[in-house]
Amino acid sequence: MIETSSLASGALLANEGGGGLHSTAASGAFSALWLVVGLPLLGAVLLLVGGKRTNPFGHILATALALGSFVVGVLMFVTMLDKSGPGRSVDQHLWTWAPVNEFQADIGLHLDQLSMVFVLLITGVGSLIHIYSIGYMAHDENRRRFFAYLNLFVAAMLLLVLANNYLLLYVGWEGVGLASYLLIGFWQHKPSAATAAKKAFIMNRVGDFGLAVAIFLMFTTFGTFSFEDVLGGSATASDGTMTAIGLMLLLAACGKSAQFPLQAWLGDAMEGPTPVSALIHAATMVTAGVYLITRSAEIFDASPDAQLAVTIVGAITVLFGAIVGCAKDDIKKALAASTMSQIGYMILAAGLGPIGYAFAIMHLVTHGFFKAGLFLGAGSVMHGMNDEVDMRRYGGLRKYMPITFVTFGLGYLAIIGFPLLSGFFSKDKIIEAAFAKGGTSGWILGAVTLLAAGLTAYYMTRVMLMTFFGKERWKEAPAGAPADWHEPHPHESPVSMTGPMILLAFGSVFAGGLFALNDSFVKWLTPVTGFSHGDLPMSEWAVTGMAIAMVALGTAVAYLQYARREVPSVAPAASPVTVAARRDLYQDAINEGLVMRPGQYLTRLLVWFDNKGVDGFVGGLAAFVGGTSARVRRVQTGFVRTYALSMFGGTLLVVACTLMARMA
Amino acid sequence: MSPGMDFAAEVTKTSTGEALQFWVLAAVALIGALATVFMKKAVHSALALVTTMMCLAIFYLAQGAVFLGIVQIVVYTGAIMMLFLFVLMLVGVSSVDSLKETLKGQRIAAAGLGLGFGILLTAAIANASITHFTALATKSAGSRPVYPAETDDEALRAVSQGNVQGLAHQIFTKYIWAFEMTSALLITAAVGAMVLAHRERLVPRKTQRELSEERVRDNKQVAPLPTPGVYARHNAVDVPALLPDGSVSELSINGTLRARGQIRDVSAEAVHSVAALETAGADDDDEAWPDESDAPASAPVPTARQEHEDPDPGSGDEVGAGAGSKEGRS
Amino acid sequence: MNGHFPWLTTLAALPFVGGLCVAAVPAGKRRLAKNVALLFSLLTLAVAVVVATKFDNDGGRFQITESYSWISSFGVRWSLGVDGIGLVLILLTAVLMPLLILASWHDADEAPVGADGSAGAGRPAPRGTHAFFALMLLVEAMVVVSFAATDVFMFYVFFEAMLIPMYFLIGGFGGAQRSYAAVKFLLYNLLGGLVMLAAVVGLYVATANQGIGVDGHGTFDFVKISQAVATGQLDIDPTAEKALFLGFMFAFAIKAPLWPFHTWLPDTMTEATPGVAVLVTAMVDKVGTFAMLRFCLEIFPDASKYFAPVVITLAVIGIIYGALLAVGQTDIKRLIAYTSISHFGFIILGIFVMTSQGQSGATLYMVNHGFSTAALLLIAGFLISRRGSKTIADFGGVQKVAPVLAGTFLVAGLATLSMPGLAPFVSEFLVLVGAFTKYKVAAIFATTGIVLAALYVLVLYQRTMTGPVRPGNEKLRDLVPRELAVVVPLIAFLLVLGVYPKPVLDAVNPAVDHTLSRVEQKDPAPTKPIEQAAGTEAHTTGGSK
Amino acid sequence: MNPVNYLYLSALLFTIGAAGVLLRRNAIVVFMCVELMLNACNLAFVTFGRMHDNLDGQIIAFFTMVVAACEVVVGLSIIIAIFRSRRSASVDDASLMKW
Repeated sequence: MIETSSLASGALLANEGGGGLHSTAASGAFSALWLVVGLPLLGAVLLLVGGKRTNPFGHILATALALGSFVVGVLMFVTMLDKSGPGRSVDQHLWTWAPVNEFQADIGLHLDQLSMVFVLLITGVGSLIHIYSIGYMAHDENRRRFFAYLNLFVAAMLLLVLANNYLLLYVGWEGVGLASYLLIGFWQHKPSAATAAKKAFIMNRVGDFGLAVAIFLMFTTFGTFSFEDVLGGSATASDGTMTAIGLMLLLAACGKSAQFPLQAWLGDAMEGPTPVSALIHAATMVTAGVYLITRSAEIFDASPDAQLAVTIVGAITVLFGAIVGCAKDDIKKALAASTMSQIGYMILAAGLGPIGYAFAIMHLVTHGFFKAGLFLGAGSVMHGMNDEVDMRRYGGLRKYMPITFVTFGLGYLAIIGFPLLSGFFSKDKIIEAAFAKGGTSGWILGAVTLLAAGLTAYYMTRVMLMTFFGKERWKEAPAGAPADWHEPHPHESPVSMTGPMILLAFGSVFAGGLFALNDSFVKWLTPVTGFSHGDLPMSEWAVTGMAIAMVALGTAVAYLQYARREVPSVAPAASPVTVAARRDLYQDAINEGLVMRPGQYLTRLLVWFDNKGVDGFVGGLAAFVGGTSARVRRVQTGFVRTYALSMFGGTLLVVACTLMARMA
Repeated sequence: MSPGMDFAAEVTKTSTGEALQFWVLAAVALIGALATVFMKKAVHSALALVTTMMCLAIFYLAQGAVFLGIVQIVVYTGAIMMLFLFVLMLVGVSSVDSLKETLKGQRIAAAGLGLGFGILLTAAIANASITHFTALATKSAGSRPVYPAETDDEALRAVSQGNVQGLAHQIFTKYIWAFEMTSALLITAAVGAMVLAHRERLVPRKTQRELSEERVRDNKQVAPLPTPGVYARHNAVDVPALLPDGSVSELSINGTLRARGQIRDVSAEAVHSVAALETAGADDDDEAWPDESDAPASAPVPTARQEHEDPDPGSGDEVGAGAGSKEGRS
Repeated sequence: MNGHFPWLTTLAALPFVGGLCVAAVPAGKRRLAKNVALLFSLLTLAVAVVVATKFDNDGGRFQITESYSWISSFGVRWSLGVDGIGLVLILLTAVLMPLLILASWHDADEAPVGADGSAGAGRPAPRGTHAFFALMLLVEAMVVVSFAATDVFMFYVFFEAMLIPMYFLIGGFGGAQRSYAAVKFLLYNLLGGLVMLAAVVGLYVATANQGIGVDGHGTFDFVKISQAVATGQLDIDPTAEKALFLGFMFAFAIKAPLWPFHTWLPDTMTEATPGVAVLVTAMVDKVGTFAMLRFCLEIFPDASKYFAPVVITLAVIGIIYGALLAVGQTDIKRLIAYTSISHFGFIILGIFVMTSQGQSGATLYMVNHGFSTAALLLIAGFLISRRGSKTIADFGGVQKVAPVLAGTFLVAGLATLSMPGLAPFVSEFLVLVGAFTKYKVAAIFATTGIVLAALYVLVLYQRTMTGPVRPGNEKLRDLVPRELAVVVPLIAFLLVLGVYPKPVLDAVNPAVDHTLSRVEQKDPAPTKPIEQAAGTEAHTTGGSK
Repeated sequence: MNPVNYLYLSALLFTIGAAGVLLRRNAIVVFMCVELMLNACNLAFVTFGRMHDNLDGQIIAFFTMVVAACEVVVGLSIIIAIFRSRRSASVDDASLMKW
């Protein structure tokens, strides 16, 4: 079933150290590459087609297949470590998809260092979350379906990162969107969940529009859309074209990664089950935009304008997410805002070019660990708190759920950039890179990232303090509580849930240090993304110092606000800025005002137009004919003599005409 | 004058007798035609049409179409027009058509169109002005007609034997198919006429017994219908009987006459004449007035009515048959 | 080519004979009638598969040809033959027909509701069932002939004759307003057809004048005409050519339907039974788009090029207009009808951009749209028949009570919104790529259609399937085996053609290339082509770092 | 005298007949006017035949007469049928033949 690609390695020698995707055909251990995607896909198909029959073992099967995919991924990784240089980049051509003359769409996989990182992250974190979900979803009657969707997601995400051309990437891209839709709307009986799912899908589609147009442009420009050819040829094409492609790719990334201005769906997406939020809306899917930009490094390198746009989008989103995160009382929405902000970091880094790509990916991976850990922790808290999400109804939970507290706390320290934890290394590098961009823009971006670091510390400390410290506010009944309200009994979650949290906490603590050690991560990625050291306008230590200072400042302010003072269990009135932040900076109002309402009016107008205008014209024509006939038929009086008269008139006419013709 | 015109003048010449006859009879025919259209009574129209047709028959004869002329008189005037008259009698001889036009603009349009058509036709004939008559010359010279199309001897012989033979030869040779078709047409027409005129009886005819039983059952007109008046001065059957209050009883008149509206109400006339008699009766005993009316001289008229309106129940047998048959008709 | 077994005539005759047999079944034996109909549709499918195996992708243009004299005085011949495009569409027809019969199993059991909504339900129609299935088979026969006809006049005859059984199918079975819909359908299509008739006659005269036919007669032979056009032997005056093109195009645009000639479709699809509605959109309308591709382009290449921008504009308007109107509908079937208008916009766009991707994509789209719209409409029909209402607002929470129905509906919906992995994606992408290489603005506008598609499908799904169970829906049954037997093959086709459309494309590509060569159009070359050196090494440059 | 005068007479008769058809309401009179028109035609035929020295004109006139006879028979029976059911011979009364 697998044809090996004939993409030969002849040219590889010429490319050592260079970017681009010059790869050998998959052989040996690599020939099992398709299994990475195939195993979870098989799981999804089996569970969906099998139906109720698979209920008893569905979750086990799905988890096993996800783990199997992880194992294959690790096998690939080990094999890849064995190889060196170009040998680490392999292609596997599966089958020809849709060939029409020049348009040669293939189903083919491509594995290199960049995708390897993603494969391990997706299958690793994905497997952990599968395990976690066994416990979390234990009592849901539709657990099988949930696991089917999870498997579908993993498969689609792996396809996204393993595709060897943009069209197949698009398939994965929409596939993860579909899985995300299904999982956000998993509890379909809740109208809010169904609406959130739809919203997410449609906003993603706006992004997909960008990706589609980007692919059209690639095809028109290069006559192909494989990574190899497009990226290889990107230096030769005109700036305008490259900028257009870059901006379209950015639009796609904005949709998938919830970047400004397509960020509005992420908060609502928290309607899905928490493992979903952890896997899809924190660790993996939302980072697809970063992958796309990093993967298309050559395109952005060829277009400084597009790069600038990327950094601007990233910078806006960093602050946007951070500000929103400061005001949210819903623990998951606060984390979602944080995710948005952190991805903003990555996008910003990716926009910096070769000085930032590797750090973007590094932050992506560390973020994958700690944010997944944080979400799982939040899920664990909700699990013990009757699915309460309002942090103002938490407090003092550290005694009741110690493992959750510790793992959540480690994730917290990692995300704020506590020295020597994962986030410290990755975020600090991004701040450095921002300054290293140079020029005014470098200073502005550096300042933004520093400010955001402080805000991150602030809002994450706030989450931590409101949840695990302070008074146990959940003991008193909320105002307007239903009659059957009963006090929650916080408890620690089962092993299947705490286990993954512990593992992710390890990742949160050590991954960054491991990656930073000897710049191993950067070196690993350099063959794909390229790397260059920027010139810092100051010493590295100064940047690190400033970052730590900002973090300390943010933490201190939060401490003063939420530890030294009583946290009210109902959100108090606040300044307009806070209100705005609570309402997501009016993103929904703006979307509704600018897009939805005019759209609704337009639709209504068109429905009217179709009925009265287009159909009305046709109907009017018919009515006109009918009316005319009704009038003309009155000529038919029924009196024979009238008919005779008209016949006689006709005869007269005919005779006259004949005569006239004869005389003429 | 060109020789052509000379020739035309020559060949279009006909005998003076024929010309005289034409001018006289054409006038008659035209008058007849106009009378057909404008006479109020249909019978008059029919008679006027007969006149016109007779004139045309004479024209045929004059133009050598002997057979057609006779046929025109025998078949057309004799048979077809008689048929018309029969139908007219069936429908009502004396009914007068109202010539008042009911369709708006019909009369003006008809007149206009007719005038236009007449002018057009006349102009056409005048314009086509027959400059090349081929046959009149030979005909006026007395020789037999020449038939360029038919040169075989038999045809010539037939024609030379006379008009009827010529026609017969043509009809039974050249036009045999058309002739056969006319036979089919005639048969179809005859059958069609029978079908149309025939009334299908949907229910069995009721016997007299059934009818009288029905009358009794419905309690409607149990007694015989009143008989019409019997004043000898009038057509008797069209004079209605009078009801006790002096109004006429239309029931006493035959249905057909009723439908035509041919009811002659003479009640007032009778009163009038009785009154006249009374004034004159004193000095003129010869005036025929029934003797019995003399007896109650005080109220002669009512008595007369009384007698008339109140038929003696015992005399029902006499009039019963008449009433019954009347009812059967209506 | 005669002398071989007349496969195509057999293929067309089978459903026709089947229809007669169904009609001949005694009145009481309704079940037998249905079984006979199903049997004949399956036989037709079998023959269609045989025809497909006999077709050689690398063979000549028209294959499996046959030709017999029909009306010799006008040179009309009974000529059949298929190219790749006709073949895949015939296969679509043959595959869909048994499914439609199965899906309509009970649709014609009872007399339909009267126009006042009163009479009907429950009252058996003595021969209604027989008539329904006989007419369905009759339509299939005519559609097959239309796809296989290589004689313009013959095509016209069947293109028009299709209206007769369709009229009775729409007007005899379906909703309360069905006779209105049927008359509208008939009048619209008849109008188009009559205009086309004039153009057909005009074409005949043109061929006669230029001596294409035999002995000074004209000809209707498509192959001959097409060749004559290509060689310049038939050189119609440009003005006349444009007029003739418009005559043909008008009929096809109504049939397809192209905006703004579309208003008959929503009424028809809303009122007809689901099976008949699928018959209309999936088969009968495809004859219109198919004919644009075959007749308009090849017989009138210059006029086609002249009018291409206009048609493309209308198509793009149709895409967006149909999608927006779909969003605004309150009736499920009407909504689906408007999605079809949007999709026909894509098909026509693909045909008239005159690139190989566009046209291959459009042909593939015809097939895929057949499957996707059939799945969506039939499942919606199953849902409607359970609830007895077409109004979206009456549904809600169906997912909870009938998960399989909801799940399959979602798959069908996803196919409609061109989810990658399902068949319509490939075709839609091909059309858009093909359009983009030549008409960038049009393609970008058309691409917004994918966003709107997501909107209308998901809004429909959300309102009907998700949320709390709305009163009146608690007792909805899930799909029964008969319905599953309809839905599963459709979804299987959607999946298979989504990941492996190559067999279809392989059959279609040569025909499309041929058409394009007749129109003298080439795909625009990439502006910066990547050198495809032998051995595929080539790709050297390595980014800028 | 020019025999064309016969034709003039024929034209006049025909016109009078046509006008009569249009003007009169009594079906029988209308019928008579139709007969008048037919007769006018016959006259023209006979005259034409004479002008061309040809019997065909007479033969056509003969056939016209036959057809006219048929027509009269059928027409009159229709009139009678109508009269029987409607008690009227006016053509205006039989105006059911409208929309």
